[in-house]
Amino acid sequence: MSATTTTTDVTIDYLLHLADNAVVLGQRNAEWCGHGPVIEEDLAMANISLDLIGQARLLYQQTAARMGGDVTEDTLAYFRDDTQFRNYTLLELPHHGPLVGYARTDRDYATTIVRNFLYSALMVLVWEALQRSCDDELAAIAAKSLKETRYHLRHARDWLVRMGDGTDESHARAQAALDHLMPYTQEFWADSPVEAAAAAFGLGVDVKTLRPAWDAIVDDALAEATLKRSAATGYVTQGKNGLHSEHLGYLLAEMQCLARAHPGAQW
Amino acid sequence: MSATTTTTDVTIDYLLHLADNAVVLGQRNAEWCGHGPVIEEDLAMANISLDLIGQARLLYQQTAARMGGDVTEDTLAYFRDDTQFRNYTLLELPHHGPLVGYARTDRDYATTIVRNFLYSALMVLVWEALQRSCDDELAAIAAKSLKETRYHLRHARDWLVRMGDGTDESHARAQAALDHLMPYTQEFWADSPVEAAAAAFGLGVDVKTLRPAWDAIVDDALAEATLKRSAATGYVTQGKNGLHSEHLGYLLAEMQCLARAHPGAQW
Amino acid sequence: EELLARFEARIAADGRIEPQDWMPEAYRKTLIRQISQHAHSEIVGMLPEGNWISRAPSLKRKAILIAKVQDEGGHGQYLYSAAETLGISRAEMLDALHSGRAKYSSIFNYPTLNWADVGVIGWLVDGAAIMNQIPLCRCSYGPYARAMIRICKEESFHQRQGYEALLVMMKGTQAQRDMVQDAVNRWWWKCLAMFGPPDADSPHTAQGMRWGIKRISNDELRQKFIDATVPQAEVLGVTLPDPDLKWNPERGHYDYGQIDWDEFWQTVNGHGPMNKQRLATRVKAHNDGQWVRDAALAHARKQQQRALKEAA
Amino acid sequence: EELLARFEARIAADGRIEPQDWMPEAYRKTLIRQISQHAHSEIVGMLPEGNWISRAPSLKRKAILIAKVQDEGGHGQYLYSAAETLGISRAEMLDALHSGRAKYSSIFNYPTLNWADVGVIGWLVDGAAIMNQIPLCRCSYGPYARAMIRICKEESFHQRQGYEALLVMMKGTQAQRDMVQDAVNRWWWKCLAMFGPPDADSPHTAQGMRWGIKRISNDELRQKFIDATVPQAEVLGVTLPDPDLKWNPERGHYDYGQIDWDEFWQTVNGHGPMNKQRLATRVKAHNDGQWVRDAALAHARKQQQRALKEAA
Repeated sequence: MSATTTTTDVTIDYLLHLADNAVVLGQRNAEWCGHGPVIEEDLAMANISLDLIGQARLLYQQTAARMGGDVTEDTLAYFRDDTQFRNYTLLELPHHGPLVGYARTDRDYATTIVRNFLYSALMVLVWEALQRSCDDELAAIAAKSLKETRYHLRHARDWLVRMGDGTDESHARAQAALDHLMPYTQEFWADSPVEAAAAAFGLGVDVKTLRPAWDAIVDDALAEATLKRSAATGYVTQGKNGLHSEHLGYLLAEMQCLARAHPGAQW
Repeated sequence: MSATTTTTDVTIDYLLHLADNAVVLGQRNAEWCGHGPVIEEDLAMANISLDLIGQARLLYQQTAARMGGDVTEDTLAYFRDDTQFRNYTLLELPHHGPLVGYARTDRDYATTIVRNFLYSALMVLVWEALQRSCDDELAAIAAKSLKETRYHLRHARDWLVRMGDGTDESHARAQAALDHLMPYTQEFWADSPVEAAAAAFGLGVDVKTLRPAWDAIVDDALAEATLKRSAATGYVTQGKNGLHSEHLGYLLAEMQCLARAHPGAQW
Repeated sequence: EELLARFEARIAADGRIEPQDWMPEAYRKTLIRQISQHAHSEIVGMLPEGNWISRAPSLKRKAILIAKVQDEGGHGQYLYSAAETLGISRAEMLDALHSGRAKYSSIFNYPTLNWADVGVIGWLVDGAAIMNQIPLCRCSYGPYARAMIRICKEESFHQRQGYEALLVMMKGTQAQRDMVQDAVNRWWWKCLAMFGPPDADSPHTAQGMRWGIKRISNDELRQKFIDATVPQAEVLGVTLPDPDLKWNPERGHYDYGQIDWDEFWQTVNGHGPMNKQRLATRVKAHNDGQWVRDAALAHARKQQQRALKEAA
Repeated sequence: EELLARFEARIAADGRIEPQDWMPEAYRKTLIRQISQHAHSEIVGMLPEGNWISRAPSLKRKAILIAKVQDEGGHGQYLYSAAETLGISRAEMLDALHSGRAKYSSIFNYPTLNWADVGVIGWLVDGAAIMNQIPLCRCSYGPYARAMIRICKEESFHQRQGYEALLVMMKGTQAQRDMVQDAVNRWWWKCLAMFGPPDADSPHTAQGMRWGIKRISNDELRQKFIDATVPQAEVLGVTLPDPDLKWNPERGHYDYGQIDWDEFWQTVNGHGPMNKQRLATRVKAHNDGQWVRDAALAHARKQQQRALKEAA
């Protein structure tokens, strides 16, 4: 963070972090459309994805307004490279266990549910706090997003409990997904100059202060799901600071291919 | 084929068909690199892929030379859309059974082997005939490619026999792959104005005349593999005429993403 | 006999049959076949458009497309519920789909090859579906009629959205216009075939008409669709790929060319470009999801047992 | 005793030990560990670069990359063969890898995040590997020494290709230059750590030296690598991300900053960014390939039985 960084720069970077989270997870969840385990879950994933894309649009629109020039929600989503994305690494992972970027395997619904649970448990707290942001537009987006995210959390939590306290297979799959994904939650609490600056002037929230509340949500759900809380240790990912996994490049290649093949076109 | 079509146009379209076949199958086979069933097969697939990419380069270079202007092997491979590709549909399919374009599942080596067998059985005949093309450059590429393709055919045939005459599981997988892919071979013999025109003036080969020889290669191998020849019936795909499956768009999105993100860059 | 007479009288008076009412077995079977086939079509129909969600070229279009595909899933859901009122379970219907005994609309056995396909499916495929479905809003079986009212309303919305997306593309670059024309070329004839074989060859029509399940013939609906669509194509600026298409002032309708019924029957009979892929994808989703459904059931049972224990 | 004396004399005279020769059990074990670890590194090392094959930005670079990754697989193959001469099977070695008992070079536990990573891996990672490996061409164990001669030749070729690819990118657009600098920033320190812990903390060095398996210490090799690389970086026009890096005329070497050994050990001990992903991918490939290997075995057995029957 250089001395010349203005609050506008921080606001832009902070909004991008929130928007990139929403668009990347929205993109992932929508992959289930037509492939879900039961129609109701196709609908639920579509719904969650729609909410997230909607959040991303509002946040990118705010960002674009502050950047000025020709920037639009779509230039931000479609014409930035992976190193410019500021989403949590957790959200870009494919719907399966740990494999390299160009491996191929079946999608696993337990991975999807556990990720949505871990992330929405954080975001209900983040949006709640951001309702009090000094930025009125962000506060308004937070209020709207909070309602949606409460539903996402309830949906994921209900399934986490069903899986954990369901069959032996579902328990094992949920536990494996938790073991795989929990280390990525370390990134939530990791230092980020943008988050620190945004919290400092009342735009953002100091995520570290939310940790006890997040722990309580997680522990409570895991207890009900009869799952063991996996260690969140080891490598701390840095997606929110622009250092991603091998997966984001593929996700964006697909997401952006058509828009980039027709630069400047209106849709 | 309009009356104004010149032999240069036909030559360009015919070379593109051959080149697109090679690049698309080369791209698919290389996906096994690091994921093969045994190191020797990683090496074999890499080798086949290298030969195919090499063939594609020579063919695209010839095409580019005849098109003139700024056209290069790379603009042809990286800056054409899927509807402009003229490869057989068979070659763009992912390494698994019949699923829609955005399904995800494990790669299946039986699909890979059966495809390589069906295609290289055709191409040894095509290259052999094209050694007598009236186009000296194409005849030279054919002579080189024939040697490589004989190896590809031997490799695929050996594995087809091992799988068919191996375990119950491998037999079932090979048969399923054959049942899945055989209908796509109808496209080999389907009408194509470009192929007809190319054959007419001695540039290309009338693929239909190769069918008995192809049948003999296939029947002989299937007999040794104790596999049942699946029916080649139903829908006749039209990739060579530019009408593809849902899979090519994804293949090209990945293959072209980096080149298209940096138009005009040299690598 | 008296029951049958009362049933027929109610139909003749344009009254509604409700689940608790007596109905002839053949009526019940016909409805189950038709409603479940319609439900399957909605579910399978999620796949061709779902293919473009990840690549939608703007966030607005991505959101519209997700919402649309979601609506299709929702339609499938109500239609399965409507069929369940006739005494069949969703599991039985899905089993019939997955084993190939039940059909779904053959239009979904074609691939979606460029982004404009999404708009063209909205405009033409949904347009044709609405033509087929509007008369069903007055169908004699109450739950089906009510489901169709809701579905038709949403489908009309999708149709307008599809058409609007195409208008924007046609005002865009040459590449965008080419995509639209390419999509129209591929889908036009297939949409005409959606109304089913010519009346002369259509086996189910007569009985369906008598029972108030079907109310307008295939050929009439097809003509209505063409008459409504040609002016829309003109506004859009696309060419419908039929050289024989022209206004016939004597008939007061557009004349049109020969539909390739061989291609239609080949696809209906399982040999279209995507029949295997569509069905195998649904079967895979169902099989891959078995453990998830099992988990929900097992958990519900555990919950119930715990509640019983506490109550005891 | 006499055998040991003869063995030690041969080593002292810089002679070669061959598979049929007597050798101390500890020497055999050390070699098996080192050669199989080296083989595993080649195989796992296919994954980071393999990640870019499908997206290589020109057909020429795609071909070069496929050939390179193929060479790595080939190196793995000869090294497994060299280790097999010491009385261990490939299956045992793979099992040790897949169960986490055997290690592979920790450098492959980092992701490849942009196309320039491919060039930088060639230039820096292969460059560091060659520094480590050239002394092994004179290693006391014959089959390993001969494998290393071939491998070093190919690795040098890869290193030049990687450097050449970076030169082209640095002469290109600003975006290309940024990619190269980003890749250098991410890989530089990790490459310095490839030479292993400082000599003071390195447990295997002394014995390895005495047995003619290791011939130059970690710190000497690291210094040699830095001294060779700094001028190459200058020609390329990239900044090596070490503010303390500068020529020390008294030492006749470049001074350099502190390596983050905590990060190194964390990754070695399984907690790098890609440890799980790399290993799980290899395990999956092996497990998914079981039926293929089984088929080959079953077919070979059938062939053999048929041959025996015919002979009888």
